[in-house]
Amino acid sequence: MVVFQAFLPNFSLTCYVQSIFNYICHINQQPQLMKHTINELEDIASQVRRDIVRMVHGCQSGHPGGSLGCADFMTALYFDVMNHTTDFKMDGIGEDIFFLSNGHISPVFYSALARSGYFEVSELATFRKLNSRLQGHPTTHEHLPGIRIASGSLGQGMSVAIGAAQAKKLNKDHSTVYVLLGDGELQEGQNWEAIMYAPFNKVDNLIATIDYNGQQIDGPTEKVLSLESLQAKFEAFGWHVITSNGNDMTDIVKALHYAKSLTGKGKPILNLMSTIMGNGVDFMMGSHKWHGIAPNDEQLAASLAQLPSTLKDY
Amino acid sequence: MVVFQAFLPNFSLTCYVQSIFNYICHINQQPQLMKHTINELEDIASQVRRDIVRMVHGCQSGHPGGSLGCADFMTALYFDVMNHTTDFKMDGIGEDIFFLSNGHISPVFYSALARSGYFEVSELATFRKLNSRLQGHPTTHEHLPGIRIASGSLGQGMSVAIGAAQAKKLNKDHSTVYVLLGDGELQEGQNWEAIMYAPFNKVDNLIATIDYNGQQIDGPTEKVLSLESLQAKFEAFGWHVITSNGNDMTDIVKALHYAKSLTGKGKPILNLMSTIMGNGVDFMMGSHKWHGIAPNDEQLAASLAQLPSTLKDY
Amino acid sequence: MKKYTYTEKKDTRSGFGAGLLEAGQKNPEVVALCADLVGSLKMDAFIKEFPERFFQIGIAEANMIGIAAGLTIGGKIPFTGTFANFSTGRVYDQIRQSVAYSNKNVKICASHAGLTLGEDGATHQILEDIGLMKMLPGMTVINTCDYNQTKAATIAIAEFEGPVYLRFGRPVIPVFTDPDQKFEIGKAWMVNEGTDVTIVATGHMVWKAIEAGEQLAELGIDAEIINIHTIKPLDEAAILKSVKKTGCVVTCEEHNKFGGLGESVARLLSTELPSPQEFVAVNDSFGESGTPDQLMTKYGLDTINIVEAVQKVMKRANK
Amino acid sequence: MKKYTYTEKKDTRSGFGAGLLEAGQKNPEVVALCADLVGSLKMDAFIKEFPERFFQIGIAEANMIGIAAGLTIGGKIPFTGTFANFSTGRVYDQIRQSVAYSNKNVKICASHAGLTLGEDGATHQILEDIGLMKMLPGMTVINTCDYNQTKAATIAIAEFEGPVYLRFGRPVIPVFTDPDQKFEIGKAWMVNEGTDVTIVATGHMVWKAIEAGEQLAELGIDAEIINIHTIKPLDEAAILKSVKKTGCVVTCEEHNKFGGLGESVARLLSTELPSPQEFVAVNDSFGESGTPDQLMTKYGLDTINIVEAVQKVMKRANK
Ligand SMILES: Cc1ncc(C[n+]2csc(CCOP(=O)(O)OP(=O)(O)O)c2C)c(N)n1
Ligand SMILES: Cc1ncc(C[n+]2csc(CCOP(=O)(O)OP(=O)(O)O)c2C)c(N)n1
Ligand SMILES: [Mg+2]
Ligand SMILES: [Mg+2]
Repeated sequence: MVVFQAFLPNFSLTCYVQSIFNYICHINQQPQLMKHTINELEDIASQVRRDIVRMVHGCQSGHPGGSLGCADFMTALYFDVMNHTTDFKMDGIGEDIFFLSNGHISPVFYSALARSGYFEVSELATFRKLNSRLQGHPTTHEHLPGIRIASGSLGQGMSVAIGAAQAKKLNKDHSTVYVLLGDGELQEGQNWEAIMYAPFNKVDNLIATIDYNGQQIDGPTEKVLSLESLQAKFEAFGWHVITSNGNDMTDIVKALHYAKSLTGKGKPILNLMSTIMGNGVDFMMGSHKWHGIAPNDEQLAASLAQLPSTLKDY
Repeated sequence: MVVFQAFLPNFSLTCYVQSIFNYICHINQQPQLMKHTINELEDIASQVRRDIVRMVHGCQSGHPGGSLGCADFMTALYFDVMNHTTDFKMDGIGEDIFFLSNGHISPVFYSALARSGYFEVSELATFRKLNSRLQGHPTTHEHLPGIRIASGSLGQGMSVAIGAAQAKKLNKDHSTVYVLLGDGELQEGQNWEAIMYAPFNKVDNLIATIDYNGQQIDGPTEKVLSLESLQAKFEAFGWHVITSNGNDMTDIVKALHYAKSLTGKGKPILNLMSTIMGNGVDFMMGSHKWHGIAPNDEQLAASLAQLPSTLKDY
Repeated sequence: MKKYTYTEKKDTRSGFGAGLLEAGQKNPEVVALCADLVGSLKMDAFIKEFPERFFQIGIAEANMIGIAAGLTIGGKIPFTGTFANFSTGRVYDQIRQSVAYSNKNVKICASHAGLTLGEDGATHQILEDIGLMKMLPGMTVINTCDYNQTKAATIAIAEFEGPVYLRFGRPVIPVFTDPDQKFEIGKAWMVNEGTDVTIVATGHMVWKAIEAGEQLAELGIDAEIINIHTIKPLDEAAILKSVKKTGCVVTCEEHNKFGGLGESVARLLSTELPSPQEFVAVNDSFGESGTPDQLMTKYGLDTINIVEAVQKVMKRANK
Repeated sequence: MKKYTYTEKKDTRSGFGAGLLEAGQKNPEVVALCADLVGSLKMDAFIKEFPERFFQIGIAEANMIGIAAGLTIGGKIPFTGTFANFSTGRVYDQIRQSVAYSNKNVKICASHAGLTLGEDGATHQILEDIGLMKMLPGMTVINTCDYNQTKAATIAIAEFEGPVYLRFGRPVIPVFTDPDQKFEIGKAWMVNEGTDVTIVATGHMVWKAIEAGEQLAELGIDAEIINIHTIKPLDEAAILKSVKKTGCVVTCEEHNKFGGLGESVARLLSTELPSPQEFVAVNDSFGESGTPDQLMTKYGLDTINIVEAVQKVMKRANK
């Protein structure tokens, strides 16, 4: 059992003190008290990226683009920001919990879970293979530790996260619920039902992050169906919006701590996180083309050459 | 066959001239060239209201509240604003067409259609009765002239109207598509898919009106799930928003002509129309209680006493 | 024919409302959600007693299913309430992924199912919901037959772990089952033992099957009547045992004949005991506006239709 | 056993793409819509030739169905394209009200149906779509068996007036039907005449049924193989005629055994000609990640499963 706690145990008073402290950290631009330095987190993220390309290569299917773009965020979340235990319990009572709504970027989720101790990293090799717990899209059906809901059909995770957050309130559990969504995913109407519901119902223990990479399957989001100003939209719906650079570890760590400091203030928090699809592998970067195809052997080698191995490959 | 044309035949050049003219009318605050005076339209609306309460009373079911609130709007649309013919053709090519998304207010739709000549007013007596073409919610299934889509399950009409508007564009048909939605209905996510799609795709031959009565079944919208500033939301999604008082005939006629003058300018138009649920019948006014119940005999008499008969009851 | 009587008529949805309140009193983890139809779903008593355990979602059924799934994660037992159409077809993919595939302990409770919704007409009268829900692996599908059974079922599903679809209706109908019954999920209820024909009925059709049984008795036909309140998992043993004895079956449901209980029975028999079967069900059409009784007559779901189906199926079985 | 051969393997979705292009060339009213899956649906050629007749909807399937319904009003013939799950369960109520009940001329075209979608896993592998669509009054439901048949069907449904669900798949499979065929909606295709057993197959299972027929022939069993490409309206006459001759039937579909083609056949036979039937179908479970072939084997949808089902059903029929 591995226990991660970003700061102190999360009780309400300490929590409050800590929030203020976080906020000060944020404005000082120097997140403190982390178990890992920024450099260490960057190293972990590099390993996560290696895992992603190797997993996708191993089964010749899956979604490297969005996964790579979110590697820094997932590393920050699982290795620094969330108060969580890898002794997995479905109810997650007393800990921060995370939902992946854009389930197609499962490789980054699986790597973050394995690397932070939820299950053996060797199991990453089974990704998308018959009888694996690491299904193409995350599922509870195969009882993989760390997964609390199935996703893959887009647009459902925000609602689930709200429900989990409201359960925490009923349980007087002051920990936080995180959810990650794709930007293209926001075209699904169910999100807007949830986006309308959360502020009105003061779901302020929820931090939603948008993987704002400007890409979806058929092309750049602004060509397929532009989201225009997401900030304006979320604000018009009553959210507290912060922005961040999801591929700058310092910034994303800072933003997530700041977001946490905003919980409990009556509003849900939206972290509009700019990322680059395929980040970390030069020839995959910035294009929707690598949304959902696997590298061949050569491309794998070229990818790995750009990504230092830090925690040993599985 | 009855032909209504608000102004001139709707060809592009005249249309353009007319738009400017409309706009001038609007800023002069004096809508001109109407076939009916405001007084005449108000009289028709009174008859429409009589029809509504009589229909709902006749079958002891249905939705008087929203219907009464939209009586002025539907009268303005069918007797003044729309260029349409009652010689019903499903494709509506060359004419303005209307969709009712909040299908539960079918009584006001049926009355407006019958009173403007689509079918015999006597048929209003069959509302919600077995084998009637006037189903509880509007349907094409029974081939009632004037109906182009079924509604009743909320949230679908905006998408349908967009499709019809895009078909008009493909057909080089410069007429306008109107759609009416409930305010509570906007809680349905499909609307937001449509609201995101229309501006990006320049569906600027579409005028959507919200029946902004602040009520839904379980109570005032602001208690059930507040919509907060709808204007801010629609604007954040890229619509041209105008506001109107849907229970002031002068204002709603003016607003609709103004809305029409805004078509063809690259943006869909949203008419945020304040109404009072139950408008015209004092004891039904302003409460969600009359969303969906029928008056008894006494209540019917009390209602009719407040509403002058102008075109003869069916 | 065993005698069934009733002293009052009640709507099954009120049985749900009463059961929900009691389930809520028994277990503090029970919570309720509604999509702007509190009165129709008879949730008022629950809301009054447990305001903080009620979630008003507004007109957003997809969000409701997702929130319910999320609530289970924190150990809650959510009961969602809206009309049957908006409980199933409107949110099929949400139920599929976030509830059924994720095996979440959500109770999807659906009122105004079938034709007996009445005047609102076809957009609201879903006749496909049993089929929709029975195709989902892991889903339990229940359609109760009167107030008491609905109340008992509501209490029972709160104690059962796993996703459940509970279907009930709008009109008042005879209350004829035991007020103190214990509801056993998946266990058919033998309404009447008989030898000539098996009548399998669910929901509002059970009382009509009893009426038909009485009329058939007068014609000298001894009908075995089985109430299949749980359509999934289907009590296959009970049906097979009965049809083995009678040799023929009539299925009765307020549903399209495609995809529902009738087809489940046909499948079962085709693989175990091919037998003549007749379907008392809607003949693949939408409903329409009218009173519940008018519609049940027009769409062939009346007592007389059961009687005629029995006569036809027995003839086919050479009886 | 009639000999079927093939020289190439292609995916049925490419047959759709080719058919869509040709339908678009034939009729200027044909338009296409897609929800961010243009490449998967093979719509590129159509879009290239008719950019102004293509509507990119983004990831908003409900809106896509509504827009398609609206487009029909102006006389267009819209073909919507997305994966089978998002074409049906995701938008069931929208199809129900705005398309089926409104009788709009929308062609709902669905790729990646069934287990053969492969590695994406259960959230994407719908096994209930045939059941979903067959329950809608007025809906025509088609599941084609190879590239050529899919192409022909796509062209045929453009000429047919009314809502259609067209189901096809992702993997490459043998192309064995006539490239110049005319597709007749609702008319079963007699793949092989035989006397011992009727095999009714749809979609990807047709080629497997042919393979099974060959293996059965070696065992001395003369199987009649019928391709039911149109599941609704079902060619009841063809099935009844065949089962009257053979006395038993095996249905084969890449679908849950609940609610699909198999149950439609069971219903038909139960009312007309009760006969032993076996189901080659997924046994009420979700799928999972794996290669198409692995999954077809694991979930019992292989040639061998058809052979075994035939042997079982013939034994049950005392043959
Ligand atoms: C309901 C639904 N519709 C369509 C899809 C197919 N799909 C998978 S990923 C994707 C694009 C998602 O875009 P975005 O959320 O921006 O993710 P990114 O491509 O940036 O990783 C689509 C359309 C799906 N999984 N679910
Ligand atoms: C999808 C769907 N969910 C629920 C309903 C039930 N319903 C009918 S009207 C209504 C309230 C609608 O509110 P609003 O749009 O504001 O209309 P108003 O009450 O003002 O007439 C509801 C929830 C429905 N018809 N469709
Ligand atoms: Mg993206
Ligand atoms: Mg309202």
